[in-house]
Amino acid sequence: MTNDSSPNEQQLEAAFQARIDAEEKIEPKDWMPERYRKNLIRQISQHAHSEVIGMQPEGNWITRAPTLHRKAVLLAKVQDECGHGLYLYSATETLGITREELIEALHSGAAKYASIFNYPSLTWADIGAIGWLVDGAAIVNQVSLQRTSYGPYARGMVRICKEESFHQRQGYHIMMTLMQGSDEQRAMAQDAVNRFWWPSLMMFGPHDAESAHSAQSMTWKIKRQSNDELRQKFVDQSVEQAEVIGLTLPDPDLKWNEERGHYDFGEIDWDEFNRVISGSGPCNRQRIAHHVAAHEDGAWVREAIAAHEAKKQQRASKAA
Amino acid sequence: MTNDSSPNEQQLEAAFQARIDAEEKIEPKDWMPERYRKNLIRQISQHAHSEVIGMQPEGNWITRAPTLHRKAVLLAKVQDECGHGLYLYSATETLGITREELIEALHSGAAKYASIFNYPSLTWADIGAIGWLVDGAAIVNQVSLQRTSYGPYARGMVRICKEESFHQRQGYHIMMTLMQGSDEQRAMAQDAVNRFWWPSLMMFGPHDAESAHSAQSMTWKIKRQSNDELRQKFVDQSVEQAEVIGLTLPDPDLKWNEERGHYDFGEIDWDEFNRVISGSGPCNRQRIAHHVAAHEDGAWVREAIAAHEAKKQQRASKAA
Amino acid sequence: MTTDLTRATADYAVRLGDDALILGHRLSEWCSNGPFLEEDLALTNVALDYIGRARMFLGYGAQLIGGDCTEDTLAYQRDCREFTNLLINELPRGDFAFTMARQYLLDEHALLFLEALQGSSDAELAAIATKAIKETRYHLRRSREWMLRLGDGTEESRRRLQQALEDIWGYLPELFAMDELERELLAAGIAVDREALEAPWRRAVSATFAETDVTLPADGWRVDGGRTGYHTEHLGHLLSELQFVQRAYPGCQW
Amino acid sequence: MTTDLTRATADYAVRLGDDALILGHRLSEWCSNGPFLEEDLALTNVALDYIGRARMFLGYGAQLIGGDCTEDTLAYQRDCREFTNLLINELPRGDFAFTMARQYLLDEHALLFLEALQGSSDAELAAIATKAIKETRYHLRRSREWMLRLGDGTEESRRRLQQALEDIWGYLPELFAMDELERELLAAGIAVDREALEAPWRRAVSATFAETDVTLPADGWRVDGGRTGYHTEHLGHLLSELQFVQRAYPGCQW
Repeated sequence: MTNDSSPNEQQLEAAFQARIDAEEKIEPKDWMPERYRKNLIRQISQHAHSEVIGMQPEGNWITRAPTLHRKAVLLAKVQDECGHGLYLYSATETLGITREELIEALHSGAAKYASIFNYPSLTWADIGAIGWLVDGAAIVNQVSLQRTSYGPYARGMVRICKEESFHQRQGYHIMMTLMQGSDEQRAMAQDAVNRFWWPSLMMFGPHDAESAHSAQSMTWKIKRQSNDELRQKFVDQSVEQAEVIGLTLPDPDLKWNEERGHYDFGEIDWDEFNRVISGSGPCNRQRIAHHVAAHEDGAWVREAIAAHEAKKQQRASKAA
Repeated sequence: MTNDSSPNEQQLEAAFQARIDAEEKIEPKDWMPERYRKNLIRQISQHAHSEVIGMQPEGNWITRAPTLHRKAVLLAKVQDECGHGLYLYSATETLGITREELIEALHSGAAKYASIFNYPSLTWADIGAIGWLVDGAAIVNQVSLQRTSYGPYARGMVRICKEESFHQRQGYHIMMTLMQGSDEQRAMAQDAVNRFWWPSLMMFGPHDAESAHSAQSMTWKIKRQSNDELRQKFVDQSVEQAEVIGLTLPDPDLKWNEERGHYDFGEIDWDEFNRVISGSGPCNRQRIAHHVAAHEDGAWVREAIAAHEAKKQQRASKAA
Repeated sequence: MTTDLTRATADYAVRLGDDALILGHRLSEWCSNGPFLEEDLALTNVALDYIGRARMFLGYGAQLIGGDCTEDTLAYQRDCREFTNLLINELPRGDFAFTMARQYLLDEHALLFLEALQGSSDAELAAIATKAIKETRYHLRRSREWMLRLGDGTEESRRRLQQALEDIWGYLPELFAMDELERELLAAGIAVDREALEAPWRRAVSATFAETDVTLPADGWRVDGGRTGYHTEHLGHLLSELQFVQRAYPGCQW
Repeated sequence: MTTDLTRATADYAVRLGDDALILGHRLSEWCSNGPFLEEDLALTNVALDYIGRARMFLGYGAQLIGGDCTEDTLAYQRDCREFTNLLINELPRGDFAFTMARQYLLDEHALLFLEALQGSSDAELAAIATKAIKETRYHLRRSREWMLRLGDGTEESRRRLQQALEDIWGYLPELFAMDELERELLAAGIAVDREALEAPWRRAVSATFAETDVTLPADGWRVDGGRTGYHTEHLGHLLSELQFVQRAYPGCQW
């Protein structure tokens, strides 16, 4: 892969890898291989876009949250996600790309976001399931990324993890309350788990053997644990959480494997995974169309700010 | 008033008045005084605009009608009103004015519509009250106008009256059903009557003595009965209808006057009447803004039709 | 009929009722919002026809279900996950091009579907089809004319119509999909074979758009789920509106 | 407090709670719809603050009303005619200029109102005011800055802001109107004298817009009714959304 690099570049890359191996953090001004930079932009911006697009299925229930307390908690949660999005866009921008370019890539489909957000939030229980399972899966991944090699990203993850674990507890609490409620509420909770369980497992990506970016990312310590390792961790913790409140995870193959010290679980429907990734998820088009529409509706506002700032500077320089 | 008319015009006007006095109908191609024409345009277009703007408060409940039967009936009713609007615009156009000019006058405020539609429809009972009282008042007026001197208008009224009396019965039936229902439903019905009673009385316009257009309109038989006569007729019929289903009309002065053979009733709040007419009704701005927005949103559709028609003609003439 | 077949027929009638109710609702949202008054009248008329169909289908479903089930308990007391309309019917009304493009594509389908349903061995379903088909022919004439107008009109109308088709396309396969319930009812001579409608539908639609400057989208993305209650996020909002009065004042007559 | 005064104070707290709840709802509709992400964050933050205020005021009102009344029964189980928020709060969010213009005009009012409410002889209301005022200062700094940005920005932003002011203007007098309830509570040292807020409010608002190219509308049309439950047609639709879950599944814990 480095055949076409100059000798100098080869030395730089060796030194770079040595720093990585020594668990040093790479900072924005440090030299880095172009592919490391590209890979990071892809990964961090995908993470940022996921926070932003994730506001849609959750925002869908803000106006219908069933109590004022739940409404406030959900608003605060979405606000946090908004903040994570900003934080991660900033981290991406340290790699030499602008917000506008990132948004263009989202709109054109060049950049991805977590495919889980292509599923609709159909009932209030979905807000519980998203908090419990989707944030739960995200945290497993993010905890691992707190030790990622790129400094701004690693520091972002530390901050984000704190808030996400709070969100996960809130989601779990919604599910618990529903499971203690009426028959209809319990059915609603179970239905949400039935719909969100498998897509949550898909959040960790393809099996290690099929993962396109994994090997290099592991070497560069952009990723610290493999997809399958992280997925297993998530399954193990979720099974116990589900049992406590009486939810059944929709997988007949799920059972404790004494030997492995982990839960075995069924095979993921990779056809569905690929179908959703490639645009036939229930909400793919809706999510992007919504973001595009809001962005276009806001164009005049952004122009107004720019014009105002320019006028202010002009006035200031005149006065000076 | 005819001082500045030429002798010829004076003769024409005398002949015209003679025809009116003989109960002949004036038709579009007949000679008519300019002020008769203007007056008719004002009155018929106001009537047309009222049908159209009246779609808004009723349309506001189509998506929320409490049963499928009621929804269908309400849809059919609004459809009728739409039809009346079309019919009346056509009648107005026979007087030499275009639909586009009529709509412009509505948007600019030069043309009026029935002020009752500046009140909001806040509950389902309002749909009952509008049908019973507002359509009820409209019919009293329209029955009288079946004998108006302008042919197209008179014929329009005959047709419209049939449908309106159907609407009034439907509205009354909604109120009756509510009054036979729960305490909350009865309170909802009474509340609607409390809000719509006085504005319904205002629909007949100022007292005869204060009515700007009345005297000339009576002579020309554009109007056939005075505002106060029609209002009295409406009060008399409504009192009895209210009693049957147990509704209280919100007027402490309402009582049978043996001598007059009519119900006495309290004084209308003409301040409110004038306030609403002059733009401070609860919904004036909303109604016009809604109509303007729909009209502007539809501009590209109207342009598409025009372009398609032009292309079709072009193709036809090429082929010929 | 066996109990199972009765229950399946009831579910089938409810599906068709849900389709009509939800589309009728979307059409009714145009009231006072049309591009000109004639079109307000026409759209209200189509909405009314669909609400009428909903009443016939849901009423029949309720009758088969029995107990205290009525057209109104079906319409007003089920939540999103229990509604079984096809997704295309619940999509927001969009602009006029979107509404008319959806209507045209559905009208072509409805004509074929109702023609077939007239041959149902279930006399009630056949009778409803016969009542509905006349109006559908009228709707189709109108919506087809709009495809020609918009597809041939201005650059803007063409662009909007093209965009509408792109946005709708992936929701169409659901119109032609059979599931276990409908296959069972088809075998019993009750249900329509949706798969058989696709070829004639494509021919009709292609013929119409061939008269315009609009290009039919290629098949690609597709979304379904309506029949299993797996809806878009739009339906919940629609129902909160549709059901408000009944939900806020339960147990009343209206 | 006498029973009458307690009930009046409860009504007053509910009014203020309704104001906050309905405005918070409108603001929350911006979630994922802002012109850029920072603004999504900011608007969500303001929405959250208003929902927080709603909980404090409605919670206090519920406590005074007693029985099984809670902040949630007040928010979720009253229909349109029982809500007592001022009309300005329920107007649809409109474009960004409308939302920010309303917010600025309300922020200036809220600052004055809460400063006065801090002096209420009702300790609970005074305490809520103290909690809310800090956030209001922050909101005001932000919304005022937006008036300068939009009013000085582009021709389009100026036009939109001007239009927003025209559309809002007639709903403002209600902010300064006292009715019998509030006069009685003012006499008891509990309520704020709204009439006294108008002059300082006008000074502040005039000063802000003097820095822009926007002209304050002349006083003319005016609409009120919120305090007596005489609302715009918009509120009913808002409530059908807000209350759906509680209405559809009554008697549950969430």
